[in-house]
Parts: sequence; structure tokens; C-alpha cells
Amino acid sequence: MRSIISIFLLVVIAWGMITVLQEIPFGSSETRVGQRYIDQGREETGAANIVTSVVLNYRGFDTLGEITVLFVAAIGLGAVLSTNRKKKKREIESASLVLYTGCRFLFPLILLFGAYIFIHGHLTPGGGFQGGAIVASAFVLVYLGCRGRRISETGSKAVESLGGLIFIGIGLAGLAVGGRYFLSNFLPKGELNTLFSAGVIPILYIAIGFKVGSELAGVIDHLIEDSE
Amino acid sequence: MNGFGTIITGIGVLFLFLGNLGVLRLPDVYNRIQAGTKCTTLGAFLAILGIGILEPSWFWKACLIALFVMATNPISSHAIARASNKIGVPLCHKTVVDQTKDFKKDRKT
Amino acid sequence: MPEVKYKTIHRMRSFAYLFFILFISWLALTSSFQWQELSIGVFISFALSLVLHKNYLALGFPPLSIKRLVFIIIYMIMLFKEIVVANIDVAYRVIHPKMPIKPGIVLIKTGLKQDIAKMILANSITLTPGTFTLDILGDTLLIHWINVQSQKTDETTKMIGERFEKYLRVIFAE
Amino acid sequence: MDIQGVIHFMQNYTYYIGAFGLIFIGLFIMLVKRNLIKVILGLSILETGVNLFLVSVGYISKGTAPIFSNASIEGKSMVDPVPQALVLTAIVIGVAVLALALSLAVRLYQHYGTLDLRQIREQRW
Amino acid sequence: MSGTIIFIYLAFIGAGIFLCLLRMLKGPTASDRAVAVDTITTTVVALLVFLGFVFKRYVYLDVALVYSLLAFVGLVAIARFLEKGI
Amino acid sequence: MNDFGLFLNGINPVLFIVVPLGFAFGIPLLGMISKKIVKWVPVFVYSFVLVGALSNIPDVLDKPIIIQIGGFVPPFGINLVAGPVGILFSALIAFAGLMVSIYAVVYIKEGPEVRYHILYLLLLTGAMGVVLTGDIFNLFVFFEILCISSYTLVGYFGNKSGIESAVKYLIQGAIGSSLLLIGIGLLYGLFGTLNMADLARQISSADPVTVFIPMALMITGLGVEAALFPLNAWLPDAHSSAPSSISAILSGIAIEVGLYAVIRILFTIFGISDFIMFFVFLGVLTLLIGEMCAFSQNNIKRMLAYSSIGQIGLMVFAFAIATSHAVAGGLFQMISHTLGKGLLFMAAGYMIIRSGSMKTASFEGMGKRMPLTCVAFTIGAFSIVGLPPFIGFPSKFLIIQSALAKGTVLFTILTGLVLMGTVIEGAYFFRIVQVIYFKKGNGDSERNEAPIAALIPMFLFTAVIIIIGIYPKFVLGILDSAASELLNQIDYIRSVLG
Amino acid sequence: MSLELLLAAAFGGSLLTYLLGKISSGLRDGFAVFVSVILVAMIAGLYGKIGAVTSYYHFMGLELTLRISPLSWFFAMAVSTLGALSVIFSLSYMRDRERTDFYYLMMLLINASMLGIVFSGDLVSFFIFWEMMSWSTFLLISYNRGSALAAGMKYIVFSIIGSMAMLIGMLSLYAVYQTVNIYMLSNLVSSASPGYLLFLLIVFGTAFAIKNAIMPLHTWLPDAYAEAPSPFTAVLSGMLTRMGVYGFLMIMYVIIGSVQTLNMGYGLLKFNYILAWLGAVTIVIPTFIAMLQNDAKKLLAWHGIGQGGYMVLGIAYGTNLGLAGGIFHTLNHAIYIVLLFMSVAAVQYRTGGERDLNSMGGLIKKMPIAFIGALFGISGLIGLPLTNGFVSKWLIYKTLILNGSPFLAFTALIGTWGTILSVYKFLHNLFLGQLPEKYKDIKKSPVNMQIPIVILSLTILLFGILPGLPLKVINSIIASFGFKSLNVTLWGIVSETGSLNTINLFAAILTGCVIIWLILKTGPKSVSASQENTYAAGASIPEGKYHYTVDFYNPFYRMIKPYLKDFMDIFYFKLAGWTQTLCNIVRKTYTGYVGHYVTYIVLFLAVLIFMQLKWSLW
Ligand code: NA
Ligand code: NA
Repeated sequence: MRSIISIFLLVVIAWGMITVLQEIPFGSSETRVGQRYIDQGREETGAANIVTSVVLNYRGFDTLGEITVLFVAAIGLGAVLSTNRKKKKREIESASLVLYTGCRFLFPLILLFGAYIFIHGHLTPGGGFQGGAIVASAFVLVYLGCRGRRISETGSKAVESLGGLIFIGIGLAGLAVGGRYFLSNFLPKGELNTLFSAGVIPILYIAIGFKVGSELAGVIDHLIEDSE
Repeated sequence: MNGFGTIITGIGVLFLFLGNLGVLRLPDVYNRIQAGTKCTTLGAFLAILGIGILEPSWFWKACLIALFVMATNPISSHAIARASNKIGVPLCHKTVVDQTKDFKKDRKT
Repeated sequence: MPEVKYKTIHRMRSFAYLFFILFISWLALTSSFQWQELSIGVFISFALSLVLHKNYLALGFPPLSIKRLVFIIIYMIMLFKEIVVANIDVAYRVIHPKMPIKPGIVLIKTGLKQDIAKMILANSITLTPGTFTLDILGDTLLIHWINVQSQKTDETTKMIGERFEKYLRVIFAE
Repeated sequence: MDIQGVIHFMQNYTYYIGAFGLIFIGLFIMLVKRNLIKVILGLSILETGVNLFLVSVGYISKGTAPIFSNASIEGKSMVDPVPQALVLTAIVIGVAVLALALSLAVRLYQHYGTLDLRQIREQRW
Repeated sequence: MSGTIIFIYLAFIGAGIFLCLLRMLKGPTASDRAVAVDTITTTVVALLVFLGFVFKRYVYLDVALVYSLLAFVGLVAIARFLEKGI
Repeated sequence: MNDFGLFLNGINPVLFIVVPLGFAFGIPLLGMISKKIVKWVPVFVYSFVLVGALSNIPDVLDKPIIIQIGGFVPPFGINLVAGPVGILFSALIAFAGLMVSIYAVVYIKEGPEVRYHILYLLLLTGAMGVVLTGDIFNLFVFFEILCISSYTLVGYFGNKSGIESAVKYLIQGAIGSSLLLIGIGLLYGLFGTLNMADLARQISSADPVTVFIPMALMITGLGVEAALFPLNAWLPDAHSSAPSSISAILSGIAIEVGLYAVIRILFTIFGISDFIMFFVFLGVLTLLIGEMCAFSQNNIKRMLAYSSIGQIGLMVFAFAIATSHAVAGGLFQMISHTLGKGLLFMAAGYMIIRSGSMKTASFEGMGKRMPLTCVAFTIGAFSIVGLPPFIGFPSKFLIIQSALAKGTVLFTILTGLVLMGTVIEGAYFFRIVQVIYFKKGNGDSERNEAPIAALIPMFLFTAVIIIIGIYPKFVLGILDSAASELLNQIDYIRSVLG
Repeated sequence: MSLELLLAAAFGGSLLTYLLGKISSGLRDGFAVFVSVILVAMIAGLYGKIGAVTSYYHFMGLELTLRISPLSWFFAMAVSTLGALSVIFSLSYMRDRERTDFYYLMMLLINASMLGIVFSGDLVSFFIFWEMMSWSTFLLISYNRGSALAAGMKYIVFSIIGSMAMLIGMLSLYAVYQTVNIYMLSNLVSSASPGYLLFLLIVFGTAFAIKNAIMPLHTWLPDAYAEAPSPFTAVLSGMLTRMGVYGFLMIMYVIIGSVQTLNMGYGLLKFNYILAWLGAVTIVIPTFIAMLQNDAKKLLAWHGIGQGGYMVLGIAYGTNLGLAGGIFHTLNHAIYIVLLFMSVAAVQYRTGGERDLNSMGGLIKKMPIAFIGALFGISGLIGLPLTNGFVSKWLIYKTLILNGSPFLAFTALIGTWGTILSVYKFLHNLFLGQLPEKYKDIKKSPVNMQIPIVILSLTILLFGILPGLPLKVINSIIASFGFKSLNVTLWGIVSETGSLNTINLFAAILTGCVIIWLILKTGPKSVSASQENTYAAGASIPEGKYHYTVDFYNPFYRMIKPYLKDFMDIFYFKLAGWTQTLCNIVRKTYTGYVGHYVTYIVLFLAVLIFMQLKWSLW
């Protein structure tokens, strides 16, 4: 019965969706704003990856919000799980030597790779979030391979904080000294498609990378450790 | 060079396919994982390397990916196999010997 | 894991290994010799090595020598050959309508000490014909063998492990 | 809307159908499933559908990724970068919500010993 | 590389992935499915590189690398979960 | 006009968002130095924001401040619109935030305190972002910050009811967010822009049937947080299970901000300038259902939560009338509800602590035990009911006046229904007041007042409730210009896009 | 002396009293008396300033004003005087009670609010003061705890309903005429359509009928009167309830105006006839219910309702005589009912709060002053000649008969008959008959209780003999409503159709008394028995039978009881029950199962979309 009602309701909604989707032809979208980004993004922001220029310059404020959302989730998850008082020690199978050794071997490599991704965010499809996710996965791997080696909470918190503060600091620097706008790209734009280009974007992405990496690692750590 | 790359890639693709087929056909987890790991590792390695040869500017990066696959694939497969062994996923009826017990005895001491 | 007092030489060695691996990877990743990329690469590799070389200490990398390098190269060639053979072997078994297999799980022993050496051995076994490392503990490896030819540990050790171990012993000798 | 229209729509809007298919599947799961984990999965599917939809909104026929990775690339045939940026944000938000939901589910299970939402209704009326 | 060859290669890869999907559906144990996923991911890494070649987009290599890395971590997690290591 | 740094005449409104955010990011570092500092951070931050918001009032009454983020001309970058509405809400958020943070200094004693203060800052930052932004997707992002931090804070104590409520809140809120996002996606697909002014400009020439679907999605999505009936099922659970300081913010800020988003979208983006019958009915329905549910509650916080639903209904009713007086009345009602309900929750928080129960019956004899808190509670209750000389009176007055100014029989009847809701509301609030003062408590009747740090914000709330109740002039000026900002779509477009 | 200052003194005085109470109770008591007496003086001093208007505040763009009209001065005088007397009376009554500071605060606040109400020159001020009065009254009714809480709830719910009705009326007036000034409205409203005027009369009428406890909106009153602290009950019954009369006068004769009001409707369905009939019903039924009460305060409370009926009857009738009667009766009622409640309070004070008529008796010797108060009070209540009640009732009867409404007159007379029956029980059971054992050592009431009782008793006589004093003021009130003024003399009223001269009455009654005294003097002497002497022909009477009034009206009671149940009260209780049930049903919407909640969300969206696609609402 509930299914039938649900399906009926969804059909009504689908009907409405079809009506409006007919006005949004697939494959030829209305890209007035987007087209401007493509046309002028390189000059205005110096980033070869236009998505990055949108993410960190044109819509940088969204990204500030976005890292905040992640921060909220990380903090909130910690709060939810930390109230768990009755932690039991479980019998845990230790990882095999192969995994253990492999993880230790790969760990620095993955970190390097993460760093590569977030440093090249303005040149390649990477970016702070992707790089951060990779950094976090490195920690997850260590965690899986070497149980008991939890990430240092203090360290991750400090990195997390500093990442956020750097982002905001750069934004405020833009407001105070740069173009008089919050988050304005006040550093020299450099030559397109070189590492040192796009002004503040790489710096922001590095901050985001660190922040996201430590946050995701913390989230996963909490989820594994505190959820018995 | 182009032809060489194409052939290498082709061999890789072939092995990939065989590995996948093995996973489907072989009787139990352990046999499947044998086929899966060996063939896909080599298959992916060759396929990626072949592409690297076809696009010389990509070569080093392709090498890196290939090596990464080469390094990680046995580890992940090993982890899965070990888990299967630990939780006692049954062996197929063709199995002739299982010395896991002896190993466990060792493990205890 | 027992805390071991590592000598400075060990530290420097693992630092060097790590830096080398990282920097080579960076070069491969960027595939570029622009000074910006190189300098950043050096910087990151250096920083990561500085922080993480402890990770590599416990793995037991051997000191580098010409002999070892030669053996490494030989080992790699041998391994590659084995892998190709292994693949053909598997392909044969998979494609064959009757699936000629005689699987079983056996034990082998190893004389290797370092973690990294054991790992390389285990992975090599995994990638080579008919064998697969299920587990490893101390000097014992649990092997799934697709075509069991012996059940005695000395024999299995010879048949499965020895062909790799003889090189690895040299490479990782103290 | 007649049958012809529907067929035309099906032909031309496959991506939308996929995206909204996921959205409706997610909603349906959330509507009828009683297990919290399933509901969270439904939410995840719903969010995936939304993200797909966002990306497909910005698609341009035969467009490529908006990255000027070398000089030969033209700005003409690039897809709209804005939805991609939006999706990036949406994904991160989705992950955040998902993680939080799971952690709450863990705690809820500790309190109730069940994840059946019909039985978890002390808070009502 | 001609279009035909590309098509053949893609067909083989696609067929392989399809076979593994069958195994994933059939099971019968969780380990079997994990093995199937393991094989699929490796195949997909190769597929991604191959597609990058087809579309002439260098960036696909990065995607492949990220994918292989995340797949590896994911599989290890599955394995550890199966043996109750987490 | 678009070009200024940290300070112009007032403090740059972007700092209302950025400074709290910066401190929230920095708290973990501060927490390593000293945990005692942490709880004072929100107090400090919101003092600053309050000063900032107030310092901008003279300017925005003249013309709205448009702040471009990153220096891109709208619609090509995100911009903040600090008009009368934005500054009004900023001031409200800052004031309530400041007061509740003072309260929380002593109230929050157990649990992961450092995290509490971070999440608290973030919650308010989300609210602040929603009310200031001029970009629809940016609104979504800040809305998510607001929502996610409130999910967490609802479950802050980690007890059974808290977690259950948080889960339910999260599920409903997440569906709402997804619907909102679909709506935004459709709008982007239709118009290729996300700037609210730009959207508004283009929508006026679009086909209304097409535009309706995204509007419906967005209204439904935001309606969940705005607690429109029947989207508000999370509210009584969440508000009653959260720590009282958070209940005060959820009731006082969060749902108001949700409603703000609804009306901003309706009025500014979709340019609905005539009264909206659907929402008139919805408002009355929400009001009646809220009050009726509250009527038969014996859990004090649940009662207050349902009362919030009723109040939201009243605001929806006011906004749906959509005359400048009515909208001003709705905004006024928001202010009075924030103050009144905030006060009630804060007072109830310590009454619950002292009595050890949320049951209204356990408050017998409270008037003796904590006289000051009880006076505050009583004044809050009277204000919510709309008795003079408290702030609830002028706000209700303005709404009823503008409803009757419609001059139709239908509106007279609807007004009658609204006032019937007030009768029910009065009944249950007066019942509580009786319990507090005129029932002998069993057990100890030792005087055991709330701590001074909790009394200070209560006192200040009370003072503002009375002062504005007597001198509504203080806020009427900004309310009028806020109402005209909301109703005048053309001016909004012009001020943003030039 | 301006009105703002007066109100500031009233409100400020109440707060200051409260604060002084925190220092010393003596200081507080003294200051309370001081404030209330000063207010009387101040208002008396305002007599000459009738017509003065002050604009004191701007609220929400509205000009708030205060204004002295003859009507407001009249009511203010009554309010402040009775308030002062109640405060004096309270001094000992409230001693040693808890929360005395609170009591005085509320008492003075209520007085201040009432002054605010009558001096309001605009409806907003009126409403604000009205609301303040309502909630402070609520707090004071609930003061006694226990069953007082239910009484308080009943009161406040009715009150809010009334206020909300008034709010609608007021704001609709504002919406139409852009002003809330009563005197500006009185010029504007006269041109409104009859339908709108009827709407105004209904909404305002609801508010005032509730406050004045006109049937069927009376049910809050008996409980509230009975449960409130007795000195406050006096105020409640004497003045606070009569704010309803003030309100009726304001809306009917000031704002809408006599011409429109009296022409509202057709034939028998005229508004004022209906109101008059409601008044008549309110006279009869409560009076008979009063007869059945065994609780002294409830008995008086029901009379309070009944007497309210006379006032409404008088003012609704809409002639100069009737209006004069109604207004005068308001004052008279205030005086004697305050007196009666004070007498009861004095008894309560000494008996420890006893209100049950059946457990008391014979207090005449012990508490003579209280007895005198009660005696004068019931005389006024019945309307015996030479008491004030006689004059006002006479005016009302006169106008009913003169204008050809014999039925109404008859019902009013039935009411008086019922009153006589019931107050006899009251007087007898309290003061006459046997004195119960436990009250053997009872003391006289304290001096500060005696003073107000004596003053009020004398006032009853004064206004009974010299009705011209208040009637002169009342005359100016009805003149201000546009009615023809009465020909008032100090001793009464002279008119073409019959005149009232209390001097003649006084002489006649005096003569009669002398004759009766002479007859009794010549007859046999009666033997006076001690009150404690409980023998009856040698047999001892069981304690429960001391009173033959225990079942005083038993046969009668059995006869009319089925008809005298307070049907409305029962109905309201049912209504409350239904409301509660409805609320509980509505509450079930929130089932606790998230699946339902998700359905609500999807349903909402689907309904929105469906409505638009199907009917194109936008
Ligand atoms: Na493998
Ligand atoms: Na793999």
C-alpha cells in the first residue's frame, strides 16, 4: 500500500519534472555565465583548469562554505561518537605481514601523489578536495594495515585548523591589501599552464588539501575506532 | 613503434579478458583469485605500458601507473585471499590438501 | 613491534631510499623538467622523506652495492619471465574445457628476515605460476597451489619459494 | 503529453532519465524502507542522482572538459564549468551528510539495538 | 591504432568486465564478490588509460591513477572487514 | 559603491561570516592552549558581529551594500547583499547568538565542549551566510552548514532522544536539501545563472508553468527547515531533545532563517508580489496545528517547540498577505519570536536542570526556587502570547492589522482563526505560569537560582522584549525598509546588477 | 494635573509598593494605602477638567491619547475609591500570608489598569490596559492555589477570547478609518453600513459581555469570584467586571452612537432588544442558581452575575432613564457587593477561611460590624427603599414599564424576588441562628476592616437617600451620549411620567417604623435565649441540625434543580474536552515514524506540482 502511494506521488513529481526538463534541452545548455568563465577565465584567474578557477575564484565563497561543511561534519561526527562512553576492546585480527609492509611502503608515495593532485589543481582535473581525499586514503591504508597506529588527533586537528585559517587569511588579505575584495586573486597570475600560476589558487588548494585530508582521515578514524 | 605499442596493448587486453574469464569459470575463491590476480596484473601492466609506448609523452606516467598496479594488485588480492582463508571459505571438491590447520597451529605458538 | 635503536646510518639509508623513490615518482607524475616542477618536487620529496623515513626503517632496506644491483636486475627479469609463464599457465587452465586443476593449500618455509624481503617473496609467489600466498607468519607461508605436486614442507619450499629466495637472500643479506 | 512526446523525450534526454531515475529510486527507498541503513543508502542514491543531474545540465554536445591543458584546445566546445564546480561542492556536502548519518546510525543502534525505524519512535506526538 | 582495433580492444575489456559482473552477482560468498570487484577495478584502470588514449586527454592518466589507488584502499578495507580486522 | 575594504562607514558585512568562520577554524588550536578560552570565543565573536551589524544600519537604510566576493561583477561572481533585510537578520542573529553564547558559557558543562562551541559558531555562520548572500547556490551551501551543524547539535548529549531526533532531523533535512538542489539545478539549466538578481530579471519573462516546478522544489526543500506544515515533523523532536541553548537558537534563528529563504525566493527571485492564497492557508494551518499540538503537551520543551510551529504559521500568514505592512509584521514577528522563544528556552533550560525533568508538573513551586528565571519565563510566555507591553504585542498587532486591512470577509475569518490559535496558545502558556507560581512544589523549595551568566542573557532578552514592546519605533524603521526590499523586486535587481 | 501623571503614579506606585515590600512590610502597607488614597484625591481633583485630552505616546504610528469624559471620571472615581477601600481592608486580611508583595503589586496594578482603561482616548490604549488588567487579574485569581488554578484558567481563556475579538474589531476599525481615536471614530463610524456596525457590535460586544458575565458567557465568574482572595474578589466583582459595562457604553453610545445602535436590526430583532433580553435572562437564572449555593462567596458571585443583568438591561434599553438606571446600578452594585464581600472576608478572616454557609451561624454578636455591613449590603442588593439599589432599580423598572416592555419588567421583578429569597439564607446562615461550638471565642474584625465596611454601609444609605449626588454626574454622562437630560434633584428625579422623591419615601418609611415599633412595644415581651443554648424542648439537637437552613430551600431546590444546572458551564467543559480530543487527534500526525515524515515531504511537493499542472494556480 505504501509502495503504491509512494509510486503515485513520485509519478506526479516526475510529470512535473518532464514538463520543465523539456525546456532544458540536453547537450545545449544555457551557459551565459559559464561561457564567460571559459572565455575570460584564463586572463582573469590565470588557471588553465576553468573548473578550478570557478571553484576557487568566481565561486570561491562556495568553496569556503564547502570546506566548512566538511569541517562541520568532521567536528560533528566526533561530537556524536565521542559521547560514547562504553567502549569495549574487541578482538581484532592483525593484518598480514604483506599488507603491513606494503602499506608502510606505499604510504609516502600516496601522500606524494595527493600532494601532486592538490598542487596541480589549476592545471589538471585535480584539486584540494581530490588531493585531500587521496591523502586521507593514505591514512586509511595505514590504519588498515597497521592497526593501532591511529593518526595523531592533535596533529590532524592542528593541520585542519591551519588549513582553514590559511584559506580565510588569504581571503582577508585580498580584502585588506589586494583588490579590496574578500578572496580576490591578488597575487600575480603567472604564465598559463605553469606550476607557479593562477595567483592564490594553488595556495588555496594546498590549504584545502591539507584540511580535507586531515578531516577525512579524522572522520574515518572516528568511524572505525569509536563505532563499536 | 606504433605497431609494437598496439601489440603490447593487445596482449594486455587479452590477458585482462582471460583473467576475468577465470574469475567467472574457476571453481572456488582461491582458484579464482589466482587467475584474477595473475592475469589482470600482467594484463593491466602491459596494456598501460602499451599506451605509454603509443603516446611517448605519456610514457613515464604510464610506467608509474603500471608499476603501481603491479605493486598493489598482489597485496589487495592477498588480503582478500587471506580473509577468505581465515573465515573459512570452503575449498572446492577437487582440492587435494589443506594444511591451514598446521599453519594455525604454528600461528598459536 | 619492538622498539629498535636504529643507527644513524640506517636512518640515512632509509631517508635516501625514500627520497629517491619519491622524487622518481614525482618526475614520472609531472613528466616535466620545468624548474618550477622540479623544485617543488625536490621540496616535497625532501619534506616527506624527512617526516616519514621512520616508516621505511622497519622495512629493512639493504645497503646498496653493485652486486645487489645486478641481482636485483636479474631478479626482475626472472620474475617477469615467471609472470608471463604464470599467465600462460592460467590461461591454459581457464580456457581448457575440463579445467585441469588439482588445487590445495600447503606450507612453505623461508629464511628471509626483513619485512620487505618477505613481502617481495610473497608477492612474487602470488604472481607466478600456480601459487598464491594466502598468509604469512614468521618464517612460514601458507600457499594456495593450483596444481599440488607435493605436500611435504621441505619439498614445497624448494619447488615454490627457493627460486626467488636465492636471489632475495643475496639482495637482502645483512 | 502524448506517447510521441514521451518517446521523443526518452530519446533525447537519456541522461536526465538516468539522473532522475536515480533520484526517484532514492526517494522511493526512503519512502518505503524501514531499515535506517537502507534509508541512508537511499539518500546516497538520491544525492548521486542529483549530482548526475547537475553535471548533465551543463553538458554541451561533444564538449570536453574545460581545461586548457595545452595550446591546441579551443574554448568553443567546452562543457559548462559551473555545474562541475557545483557538483564538486554537492559531492562534498553529500559525503559530509553521509558520514554524519552513519555515525548517528551507529549511536542509534547502541541505544535501541535495532535500526528498524518503525521501532525507533520514542519521540512522537 | 585504427578504429577497428580500438573497438576490438574495448569489446574485450567490456566483455571481461561483464564476466566479472556475472561473478559478482553469482557470489556465492562475499569473498567471491570481493575477488570479482578486485578484478574489475584492475581492468577499469587499464580501461581508463586506454580511453585517455582514445580521447587524447592526458588528464585521464591522473584519473586512472587516482582510481587505482582508491580501489586498492577500498579492497583492502573490504578484505580487512571480511576477516574482522576493523 | 562596490569598492571598499574592511571598513567603510560600518564594518564590512563579509566579516560577519568570515570572522566567526575563522574563529571556528581556529578553536581547535585555541583548545590546545586552554579549554577555558574556547567558551568565550563565541561571546567575543558575536559581540563583534553585533557591533558590526548595528554599525551598518544607517547605511543600508539609504541603499543596500553590495559586496562582491573576489571582485567579480555580479552575476559573474558571488555577491553579498547587505540590504535592510540582511542587516536586520544579521543583527538578530548576532544578538541572539551573543546572548545564547553567554548562556552556554555556564550551561554547557558536559560532553565534547570544544566541539560544541565550534558547531555553535558554524551554525550561526550558516545562518548569517543564508541571510546575506545574493547567490542561490551559495545560499544552499550556507544552508547546509546551518542544517548539518544543527543535526549534530541536536544529538549533542548523545542520549537516546537526542540521537533519535538527530537522525530523523537529518533524514528529513537531507531530503529537503536534495530537493532544493534539484530546484537550483533546474533554474541553472533554464537560465544559466545562479545570481538571485540575475535570475529574478530573467524569470519575469519566462513561462510561469515552467518556472513553477523549480520553485515548488525549492519551497519544499526550504520548507523543511522553515517548518511549514506538514514538513515540520522533525521540529518538535529536535527542539525538545537538543541542549536548551541550541533549542533557543534553533527556534529563534534556524527556522526563521529557513523562512527567510522561502520568502526571499518567493518575493525576490520569483517576484510574487500579490498575496499568495496557498500560503495564507498554509500559514493558518501551520499555526493551528502547532498550537493544538502544543496544547496537549506536558513536556515543556516539546510544548515550546510546537509553539514555535504555531509562530512560524503566523509569520507565513503575514508574509503571504504580502503587503508592505504585513511583511513588516512578519519580520517583526520573527524578531519577537526569536527573543521570546529564546528567552523561554533559556529559562526552561535551567528550570529543567533544577527540577531534573522536562515534565511541566515538575515545575511546581519553581517560582519560589528560582524567582528571577521564572519571571523571565513568564515574560517570555506573555510576549509570545502577544500581551502588552511586551514585544509580541506590537508584532501581532501589525500582522492582524494588515490582515484586516485586506478588508475581505475571508481574511476576517482567517484572522479569527489565527486569533483562535492565540487563545489556545494563551491557555497553555498561562497553565504553565500557574504551575510555576501557584502550585506548591513537593520536595525542597530552597532558593536555587540559575547562575549569573545564565541570568544576564535572560535579563537582556527581557529588557529588549519590554523596551521594543513599549517603543516599537526602534525597529519599525528598518522593518519598513526591509519589507520594501523584499517586495520590490525591481529595486533589488537594480541595486545588485546596476 | 495631567492624566499621564495620574497613570504614572498609579503604575509607578504599584511597582514601588512591590519594591518597598522587599524592604519592610509595614512600609509597603503604608505606601499602598497612601498611593490608593492619593489616587482617589487626584481623580476627585480631575472633576473640573472633563474633556481634557492628552496625547502621550506614539505607538506603531498611532497617536495614543488619554481623555477625561464624564463617563470615565465617574468610573475612575468608583474604581479608585473602591480600590482604596479594598487596599485598606486587605491590610489585616493579607497579613501573614505568603507573597504579600505580589498581592499588593497586582492589586494596585489592576487598579491602575482599570484607570487606564477608563481614561483611554483611543482603542489601542484601551486594549493595552485591558490586556494588562486581564493578565494581572489572572495572576491574582490563581493566587490561592488549589482549585483557584482552574478558576484562573477559565478566566484567562475567556478573557483572551474576548480580547481577541476586541482586537479584530479595533484593527478593523483602524483598517477602515485609519484612526483608533475613540472620539474621531465616533464621528466617522456613524456613516458606516449597518452590516459593519453589527460586526463591530458583535466583536466588541463579545469582549464586553465576557467581562460583564452576560449569559451565556458568564461561566468564568462564579469560580473566579469564589477562588480569588476576598478583598480582591470585592474589586473583581465591584469594578473589574463592570469594565464590561463601561465597554458597552463606549462602543454603543460613544463610538457607534445612540442613533445607529438603537436602530440596528428590525422589529424584535433589534440589537439592543436582544441585548436587553440577554440582560434579563442574566438577571433571572443566576439569581435562582445563587439560591442553591452553600458557599458564601459563590452565592454572592452568582448575584454578581444577576445584578450585571440589570445594568445591561438598563443600558441596552437605550432611554435616558434606562441608561441612568444602568449606570447608577453599576455604581450601586459596586458599593454593596464590595461591602458584602468584605463582610464575608471579615468572617473568613476570623473563621480561618470558612466559606460554607451551612457550617456557620450566629455571628451577629461576635462580629456586629460585619453583620451591619452584610445587612446593609443585602438591603442594597434587594433594593430596599432608602438604599441605593432601590433607586437604580426603580429607574430601570420605570423605563421598562414606561416603554411598554412588561415582560422585561416582569423578569426583572422575578429576579428581585429570587434575590430576596437567597440573601435571607445568606444573612441568616452567617449571622443568625445558633453559633457553632468552634466559633465560641471568635473575635471582632480588626479596625482596618471595620472602617471600609462602615464607610460603604453609610454610602449605601447616603446614595439611597440622596441619589441626586451621583445622578447629577450620571446625567452629564447620558447627556454626553446625546440623550435628553433628566431632571435631577438632590432627592431624586422629576419627570412627566412620575417622579422619585426619596424624602417622601424616607418620611413614609419612618412613619411605618414608628407604628410597628409602637405595636411591638405594646405586645408581650419575647424571651431572649443565649446563642449557646442549644436545647430544644429538653432534647439535645445533633450538631448537624443546628441550622434549619441546612436544607433551607430543599423542596424548592428539588423542583427547579434540573433546570438550573449551569448548562453553559457544562457545555464549555464539553467544548474544552472536545478541543482536547481534537488536539490529541491532530497531534497524532507526528507519528514518530520517519517513513511517514518522508511521505509528508514528498506529498507536499506532489500536491504543489499537481495543483499547478492541473489548475495553474500561479
Ligand atoms: Na589481483
Ligand atoms: Na586490483
